[in-house]
Amino acid sequence: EAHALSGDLVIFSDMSNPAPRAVMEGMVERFGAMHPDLNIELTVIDRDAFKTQIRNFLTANAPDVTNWYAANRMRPYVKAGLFEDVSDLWEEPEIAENLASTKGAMTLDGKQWGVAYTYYQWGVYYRSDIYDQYGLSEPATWDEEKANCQVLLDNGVKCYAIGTKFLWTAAGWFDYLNMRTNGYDFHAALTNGEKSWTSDEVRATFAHWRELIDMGAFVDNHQSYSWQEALPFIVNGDAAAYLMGNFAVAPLREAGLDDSKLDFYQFPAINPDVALAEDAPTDTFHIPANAKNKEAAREFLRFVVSTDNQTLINAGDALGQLPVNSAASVDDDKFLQQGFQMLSSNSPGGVAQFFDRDAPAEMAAAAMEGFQEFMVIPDNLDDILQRLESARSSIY
Amino acid sequence: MTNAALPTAPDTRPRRRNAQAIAPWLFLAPGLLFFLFYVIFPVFQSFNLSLYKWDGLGTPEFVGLKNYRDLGSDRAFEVSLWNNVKWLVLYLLAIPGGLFIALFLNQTVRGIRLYKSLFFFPFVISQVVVGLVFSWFYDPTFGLLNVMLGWVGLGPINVLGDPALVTYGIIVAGLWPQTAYCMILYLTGLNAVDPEQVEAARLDGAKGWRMLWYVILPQLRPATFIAFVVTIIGALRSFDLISIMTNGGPFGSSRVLSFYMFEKALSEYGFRMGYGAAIAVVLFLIMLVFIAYFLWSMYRQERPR
Amino acid sequence: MFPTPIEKSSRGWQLGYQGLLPVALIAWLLPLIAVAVFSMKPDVDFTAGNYWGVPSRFAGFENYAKVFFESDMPRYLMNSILITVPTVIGAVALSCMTGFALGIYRFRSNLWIFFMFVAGNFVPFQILMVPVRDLTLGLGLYNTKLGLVLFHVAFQTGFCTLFMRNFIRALPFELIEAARVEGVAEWRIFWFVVLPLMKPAIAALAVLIFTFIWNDYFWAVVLTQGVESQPVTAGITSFNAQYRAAYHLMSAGSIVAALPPVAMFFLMQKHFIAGLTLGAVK
Amino acid sequence: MSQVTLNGAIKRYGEVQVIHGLDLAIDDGEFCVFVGPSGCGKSTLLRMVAGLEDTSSGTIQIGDRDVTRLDPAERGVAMVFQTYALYPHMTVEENMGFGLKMNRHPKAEIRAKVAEASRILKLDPYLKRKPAALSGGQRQRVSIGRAIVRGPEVFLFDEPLSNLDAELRVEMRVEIARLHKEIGATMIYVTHDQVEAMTLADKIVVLRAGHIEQVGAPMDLYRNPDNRFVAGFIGSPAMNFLPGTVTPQGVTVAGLDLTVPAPASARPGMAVDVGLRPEHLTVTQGGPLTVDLSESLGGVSYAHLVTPTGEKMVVEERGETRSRSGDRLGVSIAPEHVFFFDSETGARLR
Amino acid sequence: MSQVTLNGAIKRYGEVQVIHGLDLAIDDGEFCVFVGPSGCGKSTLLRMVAGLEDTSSGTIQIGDRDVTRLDPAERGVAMVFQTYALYPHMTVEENMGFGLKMNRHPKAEIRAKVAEASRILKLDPYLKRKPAALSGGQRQRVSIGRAIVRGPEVFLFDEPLSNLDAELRVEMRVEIARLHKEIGATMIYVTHDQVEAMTLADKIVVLRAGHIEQVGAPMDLYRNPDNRFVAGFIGSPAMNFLPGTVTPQGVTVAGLDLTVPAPASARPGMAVDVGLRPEHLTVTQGGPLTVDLSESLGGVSYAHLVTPTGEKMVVEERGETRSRSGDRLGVSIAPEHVFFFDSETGARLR
Ligand SMILES: Nc1ncnc2c1ncn2[C@@H]1O[C@H](COP(=O)(O)OP(=O)(O)OP(=O)(O)O)[C@@H](O)[C@H]1O
Ligand SMILES: Nc1ncnc2c1ncn2[C@@H]1O[C@H](COP(=O)(O)OP(=O)(O)OP(=O)(O)O)[C@@H](O)[C@H]1O
Ligand SMILES: [Mg+2]
Ligand SMILES: [Mg+2]
Repeated sequence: EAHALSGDLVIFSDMSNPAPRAVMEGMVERFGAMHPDLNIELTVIDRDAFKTQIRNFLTANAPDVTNWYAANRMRPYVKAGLFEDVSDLWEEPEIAENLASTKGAMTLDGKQWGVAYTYYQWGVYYRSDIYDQYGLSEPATWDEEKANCQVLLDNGVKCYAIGTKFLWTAAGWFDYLNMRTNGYDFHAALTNGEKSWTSDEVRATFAHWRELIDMGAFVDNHQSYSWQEALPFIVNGDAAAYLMGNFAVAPLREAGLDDSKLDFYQFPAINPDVALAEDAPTDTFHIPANAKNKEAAREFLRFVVSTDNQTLINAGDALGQLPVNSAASVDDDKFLQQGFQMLSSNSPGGVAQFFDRDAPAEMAAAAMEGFQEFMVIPDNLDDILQRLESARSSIY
Repeated sequence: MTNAALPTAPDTRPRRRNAQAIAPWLFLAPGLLFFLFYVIFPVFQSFNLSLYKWDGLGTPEFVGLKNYRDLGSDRAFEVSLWNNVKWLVLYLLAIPGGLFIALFLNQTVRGIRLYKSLFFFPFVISQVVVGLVFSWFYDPTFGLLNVMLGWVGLGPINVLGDPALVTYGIIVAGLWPQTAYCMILYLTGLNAVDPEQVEAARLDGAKGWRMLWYVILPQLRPATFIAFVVTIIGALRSFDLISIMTNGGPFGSSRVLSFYMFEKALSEYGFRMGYGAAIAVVLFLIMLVFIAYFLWSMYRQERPR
Repeated sequence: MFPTPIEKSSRGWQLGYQGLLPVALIAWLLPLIAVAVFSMKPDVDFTAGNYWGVPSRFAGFENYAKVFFESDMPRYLMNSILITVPTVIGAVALSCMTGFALGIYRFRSNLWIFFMFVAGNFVPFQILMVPVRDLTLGLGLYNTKLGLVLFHVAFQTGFCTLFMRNFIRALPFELIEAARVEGVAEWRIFWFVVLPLMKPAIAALAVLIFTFIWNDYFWAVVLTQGVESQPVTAGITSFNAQYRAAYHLMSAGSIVAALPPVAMFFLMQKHFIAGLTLGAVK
Repeated sequence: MSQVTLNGAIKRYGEVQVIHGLDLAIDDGEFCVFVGPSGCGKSTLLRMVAGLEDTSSGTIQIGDRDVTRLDPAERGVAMVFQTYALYPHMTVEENMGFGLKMNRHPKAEIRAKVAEASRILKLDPYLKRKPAALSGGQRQRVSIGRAIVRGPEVFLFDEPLSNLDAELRVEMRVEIARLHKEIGATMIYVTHDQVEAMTLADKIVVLRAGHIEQVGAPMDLYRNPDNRFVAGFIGSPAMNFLPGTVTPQGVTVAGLDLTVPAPASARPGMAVDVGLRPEHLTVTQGGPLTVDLSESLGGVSYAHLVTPTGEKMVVEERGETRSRSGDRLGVSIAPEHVFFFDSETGARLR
Repeated sequence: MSQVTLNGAIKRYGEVQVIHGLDLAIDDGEFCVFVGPSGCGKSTLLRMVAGLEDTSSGTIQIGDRDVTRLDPAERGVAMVFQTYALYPHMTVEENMGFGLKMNRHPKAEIRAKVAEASRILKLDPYLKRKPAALSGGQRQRVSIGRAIVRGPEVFLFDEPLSNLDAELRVEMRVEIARLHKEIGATMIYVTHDQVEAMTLADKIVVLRAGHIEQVGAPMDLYRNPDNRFVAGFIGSPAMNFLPGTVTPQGVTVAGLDLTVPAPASARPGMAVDVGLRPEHLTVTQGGPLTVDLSESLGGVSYAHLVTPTGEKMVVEERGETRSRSGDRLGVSIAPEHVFFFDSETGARLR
């Protein structure tokens, strides 16, 4: 490399689950090996706690590098001038060429404010052995989906595991149902506050959702579980499928579901008139505006998105997700391959970040609470939508 | 004009002896400054902040009473307020509960000291742990509660997942340590009951409940008063349990003001500092009623001196 | 004594009472016993659905070993100690002085200052949250143990002052007067006469504050954020996030977190109970 | 009929026996006072009669009923405590009526009885007050009123006046005497105050370490104590005891130049304690004794004397001549006022 | 030189004045006792001398120094409290040496002074004990020792014996008298105990409601009270007061069949109170008085009499003949023992 880095490099990371944590620690180790004079301090903060704490440390004791999320989710910090403009990095050819696909998600006000390091598909992870047992196959349409579900229910197996204690998992369902019912553009407009929550389109989305709820497709008492706490339903075969991000694969595998028992399918089409669109949240690294060692921080960002590193960290035995660097290779892992396929060739409608990254925080909070309430007491729908609509009018 | 020399009136004002006039302030200074700085001023800052709109990052924007007006139409606030009322009322059950256990344990059999301490145990444990323990107890799939309900042919119920039950479920968890607290207060109160009065009452033919009601309880008034105060404070401060057990859910049905304000001000999707401050102010005003009551009764005690 | 001492009742009652005590105790502590048992189960018990039964084998050592050697728990515990101990010392020191000033001297604003401490002590601390957080941020003490300690010291001073002042009030005032007549300087009266007499109150208060601070969760969440400064109450949540659904480890973790105040309680039982009543019922 | 009879009453606390099989009969309407040094078991005995302490062995009868195993409330006794034991949260009226209320007497009856008692004790102006708003003497009156209202057969008093100041104590003492005359019930009264015992009692019971030393009317005990303990205990200032030797001529008191006729039961050579009450001694100018200190109280003064052998004694002086510190005196005494006790057993020698 | 002089000393608590401009001179080495009813201001006055209470107006001198505005420490006084006020965490030795230690006296000097004081008070065996391990009397001795060690010019005592039991009180009283003789310092002593006042004082100051009623030597006050209040206050049992009328023949005492020579200053027709001390009255059998109650204390007994006009009086009886309740008696008295007071002002008529 050009010249040696020195001093301290402080990194705050939210990669607190076991697999991501190992990846983060590995990166630090390798980066440190490359820059022996650099003293790297890594602080891993619980992923949920991180979301509230980022505000404090960005203003108070900023690290040199921090994790965060793309799109709307970074807007408050950009607006408050707490993230460093890294457009210069994006002009470097290696990054400009290889990371083009995530440039949009990192851009606000025409500038880039960080780099992505991974993204991952969402979709339905299911127990292929159970499907086989009841002679089911991956559904492609809403009707097939419901038919499969009915069979499972008749056999005493819930169709879907879900844990909505922390609300956002329900938003995944809403994202998919809404994008399948009304299409990506409507969904984007809705999260942008441009569409009414009491519109017929939104009602149609909820009507589809309700079909599943009325069937009893979801596990009971989901409001009491976090997403991890709902995993045992899948593991134990009490539920057959889980709409979730690819990060769910690692713990499921660890719990003993090998590839012969676990498989993946794309969320089925509902309205044939709309193009399929997917959620693919992008996780990012940023340099806080108050960072002290920005030179080393930039170097670290370059390192993170470098081709080799991307291949390495997104591998099935590491993060098990998709690399943002187009020159990197996607791991041979079955789920990554499927996801990569899906996102690159079967998502004509578009790729959304995720509900709470696309909608402003206050709206996301209100809406996700509504989703959970709907899943528990579907009859409250009118009331919920009224509330969301009035929230929309005050928030945007 | 008669200019007769008046006898010079003696200095009637006693000179404050210096050491005794200054000493209290020197002793007070560090504690007082700390307390003003960290507790008293912040209260007023919160009052002030509640008139602003502020996301904690940019510059606050003065909005007058808007935050309070918004509270008026905020359903979540209404739910929180209502839940706070439930907390206030039901938490008081800790007082008779504590009294009952205290009466049960107020004996002098072998090992009773150990029993008393063990009964007091829940109070020493962090509410975080209590919250965890009770969430497992309530757990809809394996929780002991449903196992026990099963024995009597009831259930299963999902206490923490049911918006109608969740607050009560958390209150029960809170009552556990709080009852232990009241129990110890009453145990010491019972210790201080004048034995001669009990004997006098015994000679007067008072027994059992009548003795308790007419003679013992009136003497336990100081203990009851403190139990009342700490229970009210506990009820209004309740945060840890809610945060651990439900995080306010399901869909906000177990929030109370203290939790809601935290959520609004500092949680993942919050950072409406001004709004949070307004909630805190409301909570403070409720508390003020009790603080005033407490200070007033203390003032009455102090005055005879 | 009320109720009538059991030894005055019939043999049957006495036996019944003696028998009822342990039963009542077990029922009362059932949740805790469950956690204790959880922490000794191997994880297969949970996957096998044996939640409430007898552990299939004793796995206490490995569970606790895991907590101690494979998680951040030791660091959280250390943080808790580093937060709690200075707070106890600070709050007790400050309140000895304020309590002395308010308990001994007659001056016009005495009662009002005292009431201010009392009122501040009862404030729902949520109202302090935002300003204190900003203050701490402003002092550059956010996410430091010192920031947490300073706030705790200040806030606890309210309660401690109430406690100490009432205690000092109950001391015979003649002792101070005697010392004054003997020509002892005020601060020497504080140091040589009053402070030694406050030992029981100091002990009681120290134990009490120790538990309060050790068990604090709210301020830990508001003022700190990571393993380098968070105390164990906050740490346990991230610990639990890490070991979600590993109930045996969560239980072991919880017990480890709960142990110090419990140990404190048992060692200092007398002071503890004295503290609760001294400070309060006066 | 409400005499109180104890038969072989024994009280044990665990292993320790504090009352050693007492037999005692207190007649109906009698005023009986228990005296004795601190810890001798006065209170314990009283509380056994009240039923507040179990009787370990022996029986207690009130009237013709054996009450040994009865509840305090069923014994027909009322007790007045040293600390008054008033219910602080009730008014004077409620305090006095509480016992009747607990026994479900009709309201009108309670009112009448309280009115009667408060008339006797002159408590009318205070009926609506709480105890905290009363002086010590008034409180003690209320606690007596509470006892009266219940119309018990036996009144028990445990040092009822010891928390009052000197003046009030005198006043209340007279009041209790008057009360006894007026209602005529049996009363048992514990005190450590000489004056109370002497002035109130029909019968004094002197206790020591759980045993009865002597029972009798006050002046009987004063004139005719059975042993040195009782002699020293009754009478104020206390009796002087000087060592004496029995000689054929009589008893010589060392250092006092005094020989008095020996009692019948004394054998020559025997060592005896000679008891001389200060009020029976007459001072003569010039003699072997030195005045250490003379304390004048107005009408009377007490000279503290030292004998040549170093024994101390007190002599009462009245009238206008008072000795002064340093004076040298002699004393004389009428032989019938001299008491003799066996030095070893303390028993009176007659 | 350590006389104590008060000039127009006034004490106010807020609006309430409790000491009303007192003038008082206490000589060097004098033992001065303040007596008076509860709440009359005895303690307040003492504390003003000590400097524990500010003097609102007037001056206080000790020796030749005006100490009115000085700190307690600078006045050269030592105080002994009713509750002893010993430091419970220090040994007897440390308690006594504490004042010197705080004022940085050399260790050797402290040790010497403590040894000296403990010798005087016979405290040597207890020097290493904590106060909790001492009896009440020993504690009081330590607290006196603490005062002695500092070698003050003036000792102040506030009811030092009232927490002791009767026996110990007598003992300590004698000890204090001895101490005063031995060290000869000025002492001011507050008490409500007749006996203490009479036996200890060189000079008694009788206070009432913040005013001085009379100052004088004990027997002077007993024999020659200035007014009815002092007459009634000094002497035990208290003087009897009966209404009398001045006639040309003398003063006739209603219901008593008694006429005594009138004092010089009495005008005929004037209403006077006649004061008769119980110990000066002699009982005669048969007469207008009825015995209401007779209390016998052994050597002495007190008959409570009622005159035909309903007045009450007490008579002392000694010797073997004692009257009984219901007896009818007359009394006689030597004319020089009769006191007269103006019924309205209470002033003594001589
Ligand atoms: N609950 C008890 N357990 C053990 N011993 C006791 C108990 N109560 C009293 N005693 C003992 O019994 C003896 C008699 O006590 P009691 O109170 O009757 O004495 P007293 O004559 O009333 O003394 P005082 O004049 O001090 O009131 C004492 O030696 C006391 O120590
Ligand atoms: N701090 C105070 N504030 C107001 N009044 C006071 C205060 N202290 C004493 N007094 C009043 O001053 C008067 C004199 O009180 P002081 O204590 O000197 O009486 P005392 O003669 O010592 O009585 P006792 O014999 O009961 O000790 C009383 O009427 C009392 O009520
Ligand atoms: Mg007793
Ligand atoms: Mg006084």
